[in-house]
Order: sequence, then C-alpha cells, then structure tokens
Amino acid sequence: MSLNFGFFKTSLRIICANRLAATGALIILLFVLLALAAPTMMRLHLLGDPNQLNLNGLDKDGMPRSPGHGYLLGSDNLGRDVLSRVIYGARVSLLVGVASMLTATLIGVTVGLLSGLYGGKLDLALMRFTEMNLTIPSILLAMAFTSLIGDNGRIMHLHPAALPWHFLDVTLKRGLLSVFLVIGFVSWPGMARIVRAQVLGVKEREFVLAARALGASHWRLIWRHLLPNILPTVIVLAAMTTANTILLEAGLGYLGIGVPPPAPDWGTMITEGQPYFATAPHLVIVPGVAIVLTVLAFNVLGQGLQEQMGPRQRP
Amino acid sequence: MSEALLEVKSLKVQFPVEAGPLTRSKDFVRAVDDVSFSIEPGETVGLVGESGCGKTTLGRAVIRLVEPTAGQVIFEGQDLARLKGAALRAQRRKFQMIFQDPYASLNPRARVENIIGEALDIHHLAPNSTARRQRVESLLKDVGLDPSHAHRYPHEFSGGQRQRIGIARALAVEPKLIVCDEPVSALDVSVQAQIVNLLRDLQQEHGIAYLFVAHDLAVVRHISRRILVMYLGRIVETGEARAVCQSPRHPYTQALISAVPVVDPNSKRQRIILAGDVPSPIHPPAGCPFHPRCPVAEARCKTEVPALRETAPGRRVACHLAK
Amino acid sequence: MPWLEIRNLQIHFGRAAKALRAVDGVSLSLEPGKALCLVGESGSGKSVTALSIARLLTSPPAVYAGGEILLEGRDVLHMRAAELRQIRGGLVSYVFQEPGASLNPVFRIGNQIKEALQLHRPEVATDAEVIRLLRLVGIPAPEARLKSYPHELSGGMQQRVMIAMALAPQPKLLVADEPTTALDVTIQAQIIELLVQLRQQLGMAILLITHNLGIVGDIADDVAVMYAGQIVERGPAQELLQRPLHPYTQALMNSVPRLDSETERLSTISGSVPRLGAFPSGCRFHPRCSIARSDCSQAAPPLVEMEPRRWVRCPYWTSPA
Amino acid sequence: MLTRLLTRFWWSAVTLLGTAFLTFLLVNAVPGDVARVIAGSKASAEVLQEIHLKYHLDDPVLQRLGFYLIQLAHGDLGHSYVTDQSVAEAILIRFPTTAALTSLAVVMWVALAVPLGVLTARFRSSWFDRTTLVVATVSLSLPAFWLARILQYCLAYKLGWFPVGFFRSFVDLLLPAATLAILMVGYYARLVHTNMVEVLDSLYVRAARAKGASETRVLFKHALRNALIPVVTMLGMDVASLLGGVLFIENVFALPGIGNLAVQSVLNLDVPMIMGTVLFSATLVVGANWVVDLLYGWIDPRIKSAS
Repeated sequence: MSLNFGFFKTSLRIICANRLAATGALIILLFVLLALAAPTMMRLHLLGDPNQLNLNGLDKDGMPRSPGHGYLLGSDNLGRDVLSRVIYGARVSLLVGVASMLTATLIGVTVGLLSGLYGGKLDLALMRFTEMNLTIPSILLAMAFTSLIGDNGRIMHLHPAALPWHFLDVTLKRGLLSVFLVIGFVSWPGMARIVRAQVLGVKEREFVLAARALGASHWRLIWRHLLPNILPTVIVLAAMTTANTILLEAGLGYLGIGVPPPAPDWGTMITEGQPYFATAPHLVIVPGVAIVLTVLAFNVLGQGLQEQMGPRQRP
Repeated sequence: MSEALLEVKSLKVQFPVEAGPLTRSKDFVRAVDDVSFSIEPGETVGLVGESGCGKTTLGRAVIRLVEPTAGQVIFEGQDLARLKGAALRAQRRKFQMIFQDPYASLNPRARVENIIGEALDIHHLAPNSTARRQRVESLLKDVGLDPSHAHRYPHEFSGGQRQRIGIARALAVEPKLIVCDEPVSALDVSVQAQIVNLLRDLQQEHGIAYLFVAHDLAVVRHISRRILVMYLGRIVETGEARAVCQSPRHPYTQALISAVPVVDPNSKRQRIILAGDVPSPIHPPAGCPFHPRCPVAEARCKTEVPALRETAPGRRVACHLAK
Repeated sequence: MPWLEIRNLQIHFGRAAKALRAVDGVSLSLEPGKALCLVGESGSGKSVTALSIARLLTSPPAVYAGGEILLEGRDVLHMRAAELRQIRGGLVSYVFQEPGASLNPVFRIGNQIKEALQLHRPEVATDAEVIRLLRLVGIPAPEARLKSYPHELSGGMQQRVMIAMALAPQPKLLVADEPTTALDVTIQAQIIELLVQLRQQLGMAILLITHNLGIVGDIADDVAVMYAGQIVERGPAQELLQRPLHPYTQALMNSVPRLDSETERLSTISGSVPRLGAFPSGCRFHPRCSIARSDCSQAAPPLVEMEPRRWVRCPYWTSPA
Repeated sequence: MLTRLLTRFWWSAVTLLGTAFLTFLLVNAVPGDVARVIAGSKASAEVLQEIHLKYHLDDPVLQRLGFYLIQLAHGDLGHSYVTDQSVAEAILIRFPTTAALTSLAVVMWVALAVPLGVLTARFRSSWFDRTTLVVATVSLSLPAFWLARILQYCLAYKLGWFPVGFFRSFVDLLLPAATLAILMVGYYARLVHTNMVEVLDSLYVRAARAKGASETRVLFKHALRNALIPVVTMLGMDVASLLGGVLFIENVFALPGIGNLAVQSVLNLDVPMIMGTVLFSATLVVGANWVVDLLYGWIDPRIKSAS
C-alpha cells in the first residue's frame, strides 16, 4: 500500500474516532494556526511586536506589568508583550519539534528496519551503536553537541535566533537545520529499538514468508509488507517523540544554549523571567503553560492513536 | 517409474542453538536429519508427524524458505539448494506454499486483489491492470469465492475463506508443486472438509503435485497417494497411503494410527498408548531415535540406528524388527 | 434434583442493543460421577458455558443476562464472592486448553499445586501430598519435579500438572475445556486415558468440552452438541454417536475424515460457521442445512424430546439410514 | 546464568568503550578553538600557542583519542581546563548528592506508581482509572525545570514547608526528589497498568481464579510479579532519562551534583570535564542495566535457565 489520499482519510477517521486523539489534534491545530497567523496579526495590530522594547510595558517602578493592564498576558522585564512572544515562540518550538521528530524518525526507522530485517552481524553492530547512544542522557548529549560546534572558539548558537529571529518567516537557515539534526540525532535510539522489535515480530508472520515464497525482492518486502504493518507504531511513536523533542528544545533554551535573547523562545523566556518570579510570576507561568499544553497535546494525540490502532495490530 | 518432479536427497537442516554472542554454539537442533524422497508430477505425498518432528522445516527447506545444511533438492533436474538470488526468485513461480494459520498468512493491510495480484506482479504475469483484475477474479472464482470481494481486506473473511485466498495466491503463478503446511488444522471440522475437497479438485484440474504436511493422519490418508511418517527429523516409514494405514509396520506408525480419534462408537480398537514425550531434537537418543518410547524395543535398538529399508515393493521402514 | 443444573442460561458480551448473545438458552444437567461432553465448533458457546459454571468469565464484557446455574441447589449466579471462592476449586475444578499458558510462569509447580491445597484442604498442604498427586497423574520422578518451573516441562507434562492441581482439592466436578487440543496425537491419547482412569478411581463427575467428536465415545455418558450459542441435540453418548438425529450432528460426523474410508470426496457442510453476533434468524443452522425448508428461516425451533432421552432442536429431523 | 552475566559484562565494557570513542570524537573533532575559550577572546597568539602545546591540541584527533583512552585505562580522567581540578575528584565529590537525590526519587515514584498501576488495572475504565490517566499524561508533559521552579516558589518560598536556598542536609533533598518523582510517576503508573491489564487477561490468572484464590491474592501474588518483569527492564533503561531530569532539578535547586557539574562544564567548554561527566553517567546507566539483568534472572525463572 502506498501513501495516498485513502491513507489520509483513514488517519482522519481514526483521529476523529478517538476523543483523546481528537483533543490533542485540535490543540496542535490551534497552535499551528496561531503560529502561522502571527505575522499577519501583528501587521493588523491585533498582536504586539514581540521584540518591541516599550516603556509603556513597565509600571512606575520599572517592573513588568501583570496580565490585564493593557497586555492580555502582561509584559516582561523589558516591556515586551508576553502574549505576542509566546505566540511567536510557538513558531520556534513547533518547527524545531516537528523537524527533529522527522529526523529522528528517519534515522530510527532506517536503523530499526535494517537491524530487524537483516539480523546477524549488521543487527549486532547497529544495536550496539544504538545502545551507546542510549547510555548518554539525551539532554547531556544534545548539550555537548550544541555548544561545542563552535566558530572561532565562540559558542555558535545553532539556533535560528543567532540570526534575527524573524528569518523564520522566510526560509530554513543553516542554524535551524543543525538544531533539527542535533535534537533529532539524540532522539532516534528509542525509536530504532521499538521498530526493530516490531520488524522482528512481523518478519516471522506467515504472510512475509508467503511473499518470500513468491520470490518478492527485499524492497518489496519492506515497502509492501513490513512498513505498512509497522506504520501504526511509527505514527504513535512519532507523536510521542515530537512531545519529547519540544521538551528537549525548551530545556536547551532554558540552559542558555538555545535561542539567545531577544528571540522569543519558551525555554529562554522562563530563564529570563526567573528573577522576577516573586513579583511577576506570569513571566514564568505563561511560557511554561505553553510548553505543557503543546507537549501534552502531542502526548495525548499519541495515546489516543495507540488506543485506536493498537488492537488492530493483533488481529 | 516416471520422471520425478522433485527429488530430495539426504537433506539435512540444522539450527545452531542460541548461544552468547562470543561463544560459538556447539549444539544443533537437528530438525531434518538425512531425509530422501521424491514426488512425481500431479501426485500428493503426505508428510505426517507430531510437533517438533521437523515436518514443517522439511516442507520449508524443500522450497528454500529455510536454508538446507546439506543434501540436494532437485526440482525438474535443477538443484534448488545451490540456486541464489535472482535465479532462485525466478524459479519460485514453479513451487508455492499454503500456510497453516489463515490469520497470519495474509497481510492484514493489503486488499485481497493485491494479495493475489502481488504474485502476478512479481513474475510479470499480467501485462496490464485489466488483465490483472480479470486474472484475480478468475482465481477467486476457482477457489470458490465471490470475485466481487476482491477489494476487501482479510479481516472481513472467515478462517475458511482466508485459507481459500491463500490458495488462490499460490495458484496465481501456476506452480507445479505446492507445499501445504497443515492447511486445515486451524479450521473448524466442517470447514476442513471443504478445503480438502477444494485442494483435490484443483489438483485434478491443474495437475499440481502436493507435499501435504499435517499431524492429522486421517486427513493425510484421505488426500495422499503416498505417506511419509516422520519422527525426530527422520523418516521412519513410507509407502502407499492405504497400505501404511491398514498395516503399519513401524511401531511408531502403529501407535500414531491407534491414537487417531474415531467417531464410530462400535469400533473397539485396542489403543497403543505410548509412554513419555518426544525427546529433544538437540540430543536425540542414540540408536533408534524411537527406542525410549517403543513398546517392542530390543537391546540393539539402543545402539544401532536402523536404516530405512525396503520391506515390500514401494514400502520402506526404519525399524530393526519390521518384517 | 440433579447435582448440577443449568436452566435457560443467557450470556451476552457487551450491553444492551450491541450485546452479542454468546450463549442463548442453554439447559444442562449432570449427576454425580457422570461424564458429559459438550461438543461444538468455534464460537458455538461451549467454552463460555463451561466457564460460567464457576462464574469465571471476565465481567465486563461478559454479562450473565438470564437463567440460573444450580450447584447442589444453590444458584452460582447470585453467590457472594466468598461463597464463590469455596465453589471454585472446592466443588468445581478446571483444566484448560493451553497448559503452558495456564500455569503461572514464575512459580514452581510444587508451589502452584500446594496453593490449591492451602485454599481448600489446608490440613494436607504438604510436599508429601503434592508428590502423591503428581504420582496420581503419572508424572515420573515427582520428588524431583516439585521444584521445576512450568517452562521446564513438556506440554503433556504441563497438562498433567494442571490435572493434579485441579484434583488437589478433591472436587466433585472436573471441567476439562479442550484439554487435548493443544497437544500431539500420541499425547492426546495419554491424557484422555488418564482422565478415564481418574474418573474410575476417584468417582468425580466430568464435563468435557471438545470440538473433536472422536474423543467423545471414549469418555462420555451423555453428549450435548452446540451450534451458534444453542444446544441442538442432547442424548446418551452411544446412541447419539450411532444415530445422530439433528442434521448438523449428522453432517458434522460425516465431514470428519476416517482412516478406513475409501470415498474420494469428503462430505461437507456448505458455508462457514456463523460469527458471534451474526447468527441467522429462525433455525440458526438453516443456511447450511441440506434439509432446510422455507419456514426454517422464520420460526426458531425449540429443543424437544423427540424420543426418550433424545432431545433435538429440529422439527424435520430424520433418522439416518 | 553466570555465563550470561559475564557475556553481558563484556558487552557493557564494549559499549562503554564505544561511548568514550563517540563522545571524544564529538567533543574534539568539531571546528572551533578550545584555546580561545580557555584563555579568552583577547588572548595573544603566544598564550594560545602555549595552551595548544599544553593540551596537545595540535595533534591529530585519533592520536589524542589514543592518549585519552590510555589515560582512562589508568583510571585517570584528566584535569579541568578551567579550574585545573582533577575530573575524577570533582565527580566523586558531587556523586553522593546525585545518588541520594535519584535513589530517593526512585523510591518515591515506585512506591506510588506500583499501587496506582495495579488499582487502575483492576478497576479498568472507572473514573479513578480515567483520572489517573489524565494526571499521568500531564506529569509526562511537564518540563523538569519549570515544575521545579514552580514547586520551589510555591512550597518552599511562599508556604515555607521546605527550606529555601543552598543544599545543607538530606532534608533539603525531599522537595527536589519529589519533583523528580512527579515527573516519572505518571509514566510508570501507566506502564504498570498496561502490563497488569495484559497479565490479568492471561490464562494463568484465570486458572488462579478457578482455583478459588481471592482477588487480593490474584492481583498481588499471581499477577504483579509477572507484570513487573517489563517494568524492571524499563527502569534499567530509563536511568539515562532520569539523569537528564536530575540535571535540571540540580540546576534549579542549586544542588552540587553531577548534573550541575555537567551544565557548568558545557557552558565553560571544559572538554575534559564534559568527557568525564558523560562517561560517568554512561557508566551509571550501563551499571544499572547490569543490576536489572541480575534482578531479571531472579524475577523471571524462564531467563535463568535459558542459557
């Protein structure tokens, strides 16, 4: 079976059939729409400039304003609109999250498939390699990666915001690409292991044997028999992996090796807001809630899909 | 004797017992141990034995789904055990397999037309999509299914219907030999008979030879012209189906026949109940592999491996004591 | 009153309109020391009926929708949990189809048998008693086997352990749910032989569930044939096997291949076994029946005593030639 | 059993060696001049030259890797570029804090997750099960640093239930450990739940009920031990992600542990320290897997006799 419209129709039906999956998908859709519409909304003055330093945004003592006083979600220590920054932050998080997920899925599925299908020495080597990657905490690995790819001895931020952040509007920049790769590369091993286990299971089923008896080539076995049968698992894993990559990206931002100021990144916003926690807790709470909501949406989507597709794997 | 379609000579299949990645395994499962037989065109040969006796492995090794360790599998004069890659794949349209589990043997994510059509695609048997569809429909008709069901998925069919789809897939490439691996043992009794009859009809129509692997002697007896009885990787008795069932010579065959459940309450046969279990094929007993369970074993059975010798025309028995 | 009486049992899976009627109006009775065989193909409701005797079906999804199961006059369907635990094992013991999966993989078999003793006969929960039971079911070197784990035994040995465990509390009824289906032919014969012996020796009643008509004659006093959730024929084993009355029983017996038959073609039953939830209206066998008449699809025939002790659910039954 | 453990041990060593190899290449083969980081951006060419010589920065990477591995074989992890402190010493000083934090957290969440998982499996689809599912999913979606900050603010700063500020004694670990436990408990409660559901549907549980065993006995004696087998495996594999969480918790609560050391060394581009912390946590993970393997043989007799 190839990917065609029927497949998307099926996916849509599956998502709609499960309340959990539908909720998750709806929240994600909302965030995506907001992120896409952000520049237009700003041009229409529905949304403040996320990067505009503004004295009106500070109270008499020069402290951030709390939500409601002219700013729906308050302002930050530099008088910038928190709502606008959170919405722009969604652009970074979603893009990095999804792109890293795709990187991780590509590597994970390839490694898992090869390992499971061919077995023997290749399997042994690939699984050892996977295990080596699993022994290092992914955040630590990402940190080592991110911060050390330097230029002239200075830390080169792989993040898009090393360039002006609104470049995100235009095209993929080299820095953005690297962060996909970094987060993607530390997120694939779990996927590879599960895909391998699935392949080992499917490969022993009699329909694969039947295809081999017909003289099917390896490509045909992979495309027609193995992939369609592990696809539900991969989709569920992809949703859950996206949740993790977004968390990882926020974590890097929080540690100060993600997007440097003034770019609107959720993790960075929390770091910047921390000193004002006592007087302006919304600086920490708002971006945090944004992270939790997004990550939760992907987790819930994954869980819903699993509930919906799980039983069909075992007919 | 006519030219054999398939000739298996001293076939052996061994699997290394799982060991650590650094320690080389010294133990082998001797799944198939020095087996020879032949099948003539259009003939059915039944292969009977209990689970773990190697009958499934033998069936798979014959069509190279399992790599033989030693021996020859000569199909139409060509040794399949030596063929590789594309050459082997091209030969595959001449021999097919029907599987035991009708639920596992069909790809759950493919439509019936593609399950059957795949066979045509691989061997380029349908020049265009119309020809492909017509061929699939006629195959479905041949196995007694409604051709309009071609666009359905396997889970929409019952076990017996699925088994028919599996048969249609095997027939699609017009093979000369089909290995049937316990094709009816997962089905309900009332459906079993339908499938057995279907296989018979197809054989008469297309002249296909069957290697019919099963544990149910009554089913095998019904469909086969000759029977091979297997125990612990070896053939212990072969002969005409009727002769083997009416006058079994090997004590294992005798026990197997007496253990077949009989519906008729009037037949008061004396059952031979074998003691003990089938031994492990990793460390088979010395001498005759059957001697620990054999009711008539003698001293030499513990040391001497009995050869499969001819006791009557067309009848071979691997027992020191058989006449 | 019989020792076990099932009256008009109704078991559904799921609730209300979507409920699948797995068992529909089954009535059975069993006297102490007798052996009853429940025969049927997959989905006929035979296992569900057997499991319901000690209320072992997981509920939900199973719903005991009607009827009663009287054990020594007490209704199992209305028992409290504690009472039920006394019945399970104590009065009614079970042996299941897959011994490998029915033994807990992480406990030694000695302990698993001893647990059954502790629950119902705590005064004899000793190694000696376990060894006696293992010897009773024909396990060689029982002393050494006490400490084995289930995976260390063969399928036949595992089934013997299951039987020993079932016998440990000295039940009055042994329910054997397809006890030989997962086993090899020669091992099947061993287990059936063992059950016959044990019944003579211990005098308990046996309810044997099977799809294999061939083992009925060896063990049963009475037979009930089930099809699509209903009993279609009931009667003494010898008579029923010699002279089946219901068209389904007749066709089923004819479709079993025989070792001594010379016929080329097997006689078959057309169509396939109806799926749970898709039972035909009227007589449930009518789409596959060779003697079906036009009214068979409308009126559901009752189970009627056509001859003394012979119950048949078919108004047009004929005696076989 | 013994051969299995030995094989396992041998493979662990290979894995660790591979990890060292990978990390070294990762950390050293990337563009950029470490000397500039050490000496600052305004350092003169001579100073840079000197640093290059001192740390053999001009040698080919493979040669430096060789030296590093030989050094490792002697139990020497090198010295920090920044403070010149011995890496091994720095790690050992900080290890007890991390160890105490993680073990406390593990005890907390296992004590909570196992009963939760068992009960939700027993009362499947009840309101209790559904609520737990929602809470578990939320706990899975919380960023560690954010939760830590919020809890610290509310419970320690506002309510004063926990001490604020620097790490002084074991009591100070309660809140950080609880935070870590909250992050993990949801996932494990669901894991236990899923396995229990599967086990409760198994034939041997039905057989136990058929024997007349009580519901408590069925749940905790027959089912739980079988359900825990995959959970224990997961626990071993999750040590890595646990250490990832520890890193943020230590950072927020200013605990002097390995995680904080790792963050500092990354920010400082302190290569030997990065290598040290990465290798140390890898060793912990491999060690944990080894312990799990031991436990496994004890909990599941099928494994023991497999070899």
